[in-house]
Amino acid sequence: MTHTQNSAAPAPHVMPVSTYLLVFLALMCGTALTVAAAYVDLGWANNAVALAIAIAKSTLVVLYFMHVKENTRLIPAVIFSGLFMLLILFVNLLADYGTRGWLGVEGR
Amino acid sequence: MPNIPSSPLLPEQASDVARSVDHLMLFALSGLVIFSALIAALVLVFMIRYRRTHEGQVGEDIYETNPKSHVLEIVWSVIPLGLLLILFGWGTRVFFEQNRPPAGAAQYWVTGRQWMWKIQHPNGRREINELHVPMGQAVQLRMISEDVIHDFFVPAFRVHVDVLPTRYTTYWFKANRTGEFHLFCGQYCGTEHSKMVGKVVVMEPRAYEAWLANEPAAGAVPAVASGEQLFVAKSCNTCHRPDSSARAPVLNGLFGTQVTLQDGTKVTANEDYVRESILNPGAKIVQGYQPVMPTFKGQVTEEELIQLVNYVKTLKAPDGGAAEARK
Amino acid sequence: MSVETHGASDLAHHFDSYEQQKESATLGMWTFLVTEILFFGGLFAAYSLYRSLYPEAFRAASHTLDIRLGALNTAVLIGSSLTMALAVRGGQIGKPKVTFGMLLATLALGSTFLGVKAIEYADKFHHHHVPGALFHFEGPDAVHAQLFFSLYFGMTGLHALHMIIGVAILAGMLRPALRGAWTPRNHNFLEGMGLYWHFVDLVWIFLFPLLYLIGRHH
Amino acid sequence: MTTSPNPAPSLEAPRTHYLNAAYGLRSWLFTRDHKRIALLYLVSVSVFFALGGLMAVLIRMELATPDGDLFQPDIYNRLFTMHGVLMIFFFLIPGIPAVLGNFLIPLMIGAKDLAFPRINLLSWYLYTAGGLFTLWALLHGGVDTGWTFYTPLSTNYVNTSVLTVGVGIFIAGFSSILTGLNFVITIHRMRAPGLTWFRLPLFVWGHYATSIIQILGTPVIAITILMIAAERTLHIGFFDPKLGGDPVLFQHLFWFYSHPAVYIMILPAMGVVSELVATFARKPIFGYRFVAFASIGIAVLGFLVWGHHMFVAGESIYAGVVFSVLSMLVAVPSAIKVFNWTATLYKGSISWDTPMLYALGFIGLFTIGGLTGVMLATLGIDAHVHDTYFIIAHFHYIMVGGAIMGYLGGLHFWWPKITGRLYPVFWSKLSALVIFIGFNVTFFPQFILGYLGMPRRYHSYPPEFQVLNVMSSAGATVLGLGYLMPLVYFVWSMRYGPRATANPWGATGLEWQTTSPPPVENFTVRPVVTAPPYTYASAPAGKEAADVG
Ligand code: HEA
Ligand code: HEA
Ligand code: HEC
Ligand code: CUA
Ligand SMILES: [Cu+2]
Repeated sequence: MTHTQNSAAPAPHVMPVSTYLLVFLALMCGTALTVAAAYVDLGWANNAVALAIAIAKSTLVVLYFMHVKENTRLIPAVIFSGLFMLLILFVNLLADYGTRGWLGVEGR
Repeated sequence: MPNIPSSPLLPEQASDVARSVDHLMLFALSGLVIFSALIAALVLVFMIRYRRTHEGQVGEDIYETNPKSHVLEIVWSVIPLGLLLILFGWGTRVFFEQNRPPAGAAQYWVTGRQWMWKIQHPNGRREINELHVPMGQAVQLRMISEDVIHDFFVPAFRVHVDVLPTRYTTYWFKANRTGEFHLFCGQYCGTEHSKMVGKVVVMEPRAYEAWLANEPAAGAVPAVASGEQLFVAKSCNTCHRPDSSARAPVLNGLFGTQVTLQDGTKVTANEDYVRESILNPGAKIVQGYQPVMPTFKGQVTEEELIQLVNYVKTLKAPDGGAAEARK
Repeated sequence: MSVETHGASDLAHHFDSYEQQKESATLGMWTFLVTEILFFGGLFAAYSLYRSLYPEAFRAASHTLDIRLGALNTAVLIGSSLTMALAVRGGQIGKPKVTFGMLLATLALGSTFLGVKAIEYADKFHHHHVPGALFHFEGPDAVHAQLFFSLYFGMTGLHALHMIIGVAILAGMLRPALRGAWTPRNHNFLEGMGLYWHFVDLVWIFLFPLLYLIGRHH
Repeated sequence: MTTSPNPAPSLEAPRTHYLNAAYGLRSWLFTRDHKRIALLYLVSVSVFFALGGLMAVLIRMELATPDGDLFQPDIYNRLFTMHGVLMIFFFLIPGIPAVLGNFLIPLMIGAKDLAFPRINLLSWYLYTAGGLFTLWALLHGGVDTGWTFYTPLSTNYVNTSVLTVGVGIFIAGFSSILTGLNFVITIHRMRAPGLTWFRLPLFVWGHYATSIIQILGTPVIAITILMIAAERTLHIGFFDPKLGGDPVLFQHLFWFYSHPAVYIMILPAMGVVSELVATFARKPIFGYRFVAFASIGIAVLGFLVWGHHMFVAGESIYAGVVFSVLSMLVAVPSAIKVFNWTATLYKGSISWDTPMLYALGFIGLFTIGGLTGVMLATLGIDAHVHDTYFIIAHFHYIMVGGAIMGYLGGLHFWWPKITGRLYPVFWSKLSALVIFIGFNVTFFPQFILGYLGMPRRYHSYPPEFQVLNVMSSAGATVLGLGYLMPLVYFVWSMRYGPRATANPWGATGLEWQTTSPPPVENFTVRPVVTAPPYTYASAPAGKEAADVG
């Protein structure tokens, strides 16, 4: 944690415009794909596919548009701590609502 | 007046479950006393023994120098953990005892509202803020609220259960002694929460029979039409007639069976299901039927619902087999 | 996050170096976005729960949404993310004109999104699909359909609120952008705004399939 | 933590320091100095404590008789609701972090300020705005939902100022988020050269863990409040059974924040106690890393246990089992801390200064409060004592007996640093004793009351509970007097107290390496750290008696 050099500015990593355009194209394709997949009957997998595409899209946004690919490892840690808490919220809610009625006693 | 607690430290024990809870509590309490005393004693002894005697004196870092330090830390992590898991296991066992009614429990109904308890006995007898029960009989309360969340709490039975406006919850006990016991509302429910109190009167079975036979004064408890009357009055029977032209499923023999819904999932036809079918018929549609049943939300009170649910429960399949009767 | 400037220098007095200042700003912004994840998370949790409890009602209610408008808005928002990224790039390489132009484009696309959203909302009002006293829904399970619309308005409304805030900030950034307020050495504010904008895009990437695309194959 | 002073900094009380660098209201209201902001917080937090305390006094007066003859039930319900809201959201959650943490974290890590000074000031304004909303609601009759705001009572059945208070809490929540955010970034990015993670004082570790909870938990209560507001005003249903919602979901979302929030209240106090124990035993904390990681462990595990507030609320019995066992696990890191503090005392060089007395009070009362928490996490026991006075006693033991003891201990410890003045020894020791006694007389009887079955939030109660209630009310009087004492002598000392030197306790820690009070920029020479914390063996020993009375 030494910060001695007072004036030296960090050279920003600059991604080429082409990278941004490629990511943009991929995101558009992803959108088209989700819409298309929604019209195909995949049973329970419809939800899974929609979510998987959304996750893939957001990964692209996070890595490229939001520069996480070039950041310190701390940033992903911060993001995952947030997602982890969200996961806890979902899983523990499921633990309640998913097991209601198992005992066969109403209200339990 | 309910009995004054026999000991200043324990409320009356009026069920076997209450005794289980007290034993569990005693175990936990001894743990608390032992550990608090241990820590208090150690702290005081060290404070006195290692009192600073002269300025400039510094403490001795025993952690780095003593290789056993880590062992010590492991020990005082693992021992509490072990004790905690024992407590957890025991507590869970007691909790199941508190929540799983035995087979053959008598069915009572409880309706909570701001700020009173309305109770209905298995034979239809109703009372307010009082619950008379026979001693030695397992009693199961099926509870619902008309407004906010309440909570049925009898300290002598050592159980709380919330009373929800959305679905039935269950409270059970088997009183093992006669007497009068406090009934409290254990969940804050608005202005008169502290007045939503009553009593549970445990009687000898004989005395209970006599009490039941003794009709209450007219008007003491507002009357509710019986389920059979309601079934006609709300014109359920126009569709759900065993001889109807099958616009709607026959309800005879329905209760307790598995119902197949439109999307293929199965649900058990229990009290909650019947209640929901009346209040919100569109939520679960029976396979092979159109969603034409109107909602009765706002048209029947919770107490009337109880009558209807009870009535649907009594509708037996004409010739035993539930399944055939419904096809 | 905002840059703590002190006097004429754009290195705040309590930082030792630009690097430290930049890292603090980035980490701060990300931490803020994590709180946003959990902020939306409460609604997502409610949504998932109710949808799993009342799938049929949710499907029926979702079918009243216009999938074309939803898809259009998704495309608009992704486009605005691209322009925003390019605006930040303009700051990185010290091209104020690029930054200005791209911010303007982002602003325009963001406003387009809000306009389309307004059309959709108006349509909901028209059809009495707004929860409340006037709510009306043809379908077997209107109560839980209403729950869907509560969540629809809650989630898209909160998202739109974020968009409005974002658009307002973008508008305020145009002049400084032209003046060249963001340099390769210090463009922390621009970068932070970019992160915010992409985050809002991310939320929509999830909202779109969750709200518009339920069981469309039926 | 020794510094290798390049040119040795002068530790004479400076001519200008952060207190006299500028004068006038403006210089305070627009300050960006973390030390001044901390003092702003100190004042506002104390106001809310006094208000909450006033309500507690009224509650205890009402409960001295069983009949409910002093107030109408409506008034009583508002009293305990506002008492809970003020004490939790406006006193204890901001309390230690925003006052002591704000003042000390930059000093302890050798920084000039927090990473975002303006956001720090913004936090205070948000907090104050939230507080004003709540006070405004109070003047318009307050709220009577209980601090837990359970639906559908809060959305459909009461017509008090739920919305105003909700907005107040919402705003104050953002203040809390921003404080936590500021701390995290500061601790990550602003540490002095040589100050590695394992050289941080445990106070900083405690606040780091607290900040994690503030950042990850608070947004969920914020959105939940918004949902309540939408449901109340616009009838957009989320939880209302009439609109198809499930009120139990509200409880889940509420406790997802509010259980971790109890650790927001206790972790900073634990950090304070770690500092006190090390300083007054003059030796390193036994098992520094264990204690540090225990803080993080508590913060993370704390997110997994919220369902223990809902064991009897219609939650599935199996979920109850899961939440019960997880709650047991969270007790383990707490136990580690208590044992490690105790072990630290062994072979220490222990002085009985006032802060240490408070720390001892903390250890004892927190242990009892925590162990009764473990009882509550035991399903079979909670089913009986849920929502009785046993709960009230449990959390007052932790929050009043634990957290406030820690807070007062910290104030007494750092007061010379904050103000540059010493307070009277005799009175301060007496206050610790009076508070300890008053506290136990107030809240111990409530454990018994609870097990006997006296429900909480009861404005009148069956007469057989009176004896214990009278004891509790009597104790509260003593407790209130005890709290008045520091108020008086702290204010007194600001003007008349003798001047303190830079390091009156002979403590390690960077905050003691600068003058009392510190200069505006905290350090005249940038400190460089070369050793772990609490290395007393090599520290300049010698303490000047903080002696006046
Ligand atoms: C600062 C506040 C604070 C803290 C730190 C805690 C800590 C804990 N709390 Fe508490 N709690 C509250 C504040 C707090 N609580 C409040 C405000 C409520 C009521 C809310 C309301 O309804 O209004 C409440 C309610 C509450 C309930 C719900 C009761 C009910 O409503 O039915 C439960 C149930 O499990 C519980 C459990 C615990 C546990 C297991 C801990 C643990 O973290 C405790 C861990 C500590 C120790 C275990 C002590 C130290 C250990 C030793 C000395 C070693 C020996 C140890 C062993 C052998 C195990 N708490
Ligand atoms: C940090 C939190 C905190 C603190 C510090 C306290 C402090 C106290 N509390 Fe509180 N309490 C809660 C949090 C807290 N409480 C919560 C969350 C609830 C639940 C609410 C609910 O159910 O919704 C509750 C509920 C609660 C009840 C139960 C009410 C009921 O269920 O019906 C009772 C009853 O005795 C009580 C008593 C007390 C007492 C006697 C104190 C004493 O420690 C207070 C002592 C302080 C003083 C007496 C003030 C000191 C005086 C001054 C500093 C000077 C003032 C001077 C000037 C104005 C110049 N509290
Ligand atoms: C207009 C005709 C109609 C009326 C009136 C009506 N129902 Fe129904 N009911 C139906 C139909 C059709 C179904 C099956 C489709 C469904 O599940 O909604 C049904 C389903 C049910 C079910 C679930 C049956 C099963 O097999 O699972 C119950 C229970 C029920 N009704 C009870 C009642 C009661 C009690 C009333 C009166 C208060 C009532 N119904 C009034 C038409 C009606
Ligand atoms: Cu009903 Cu409290
Ligand atoms: Cu808790």
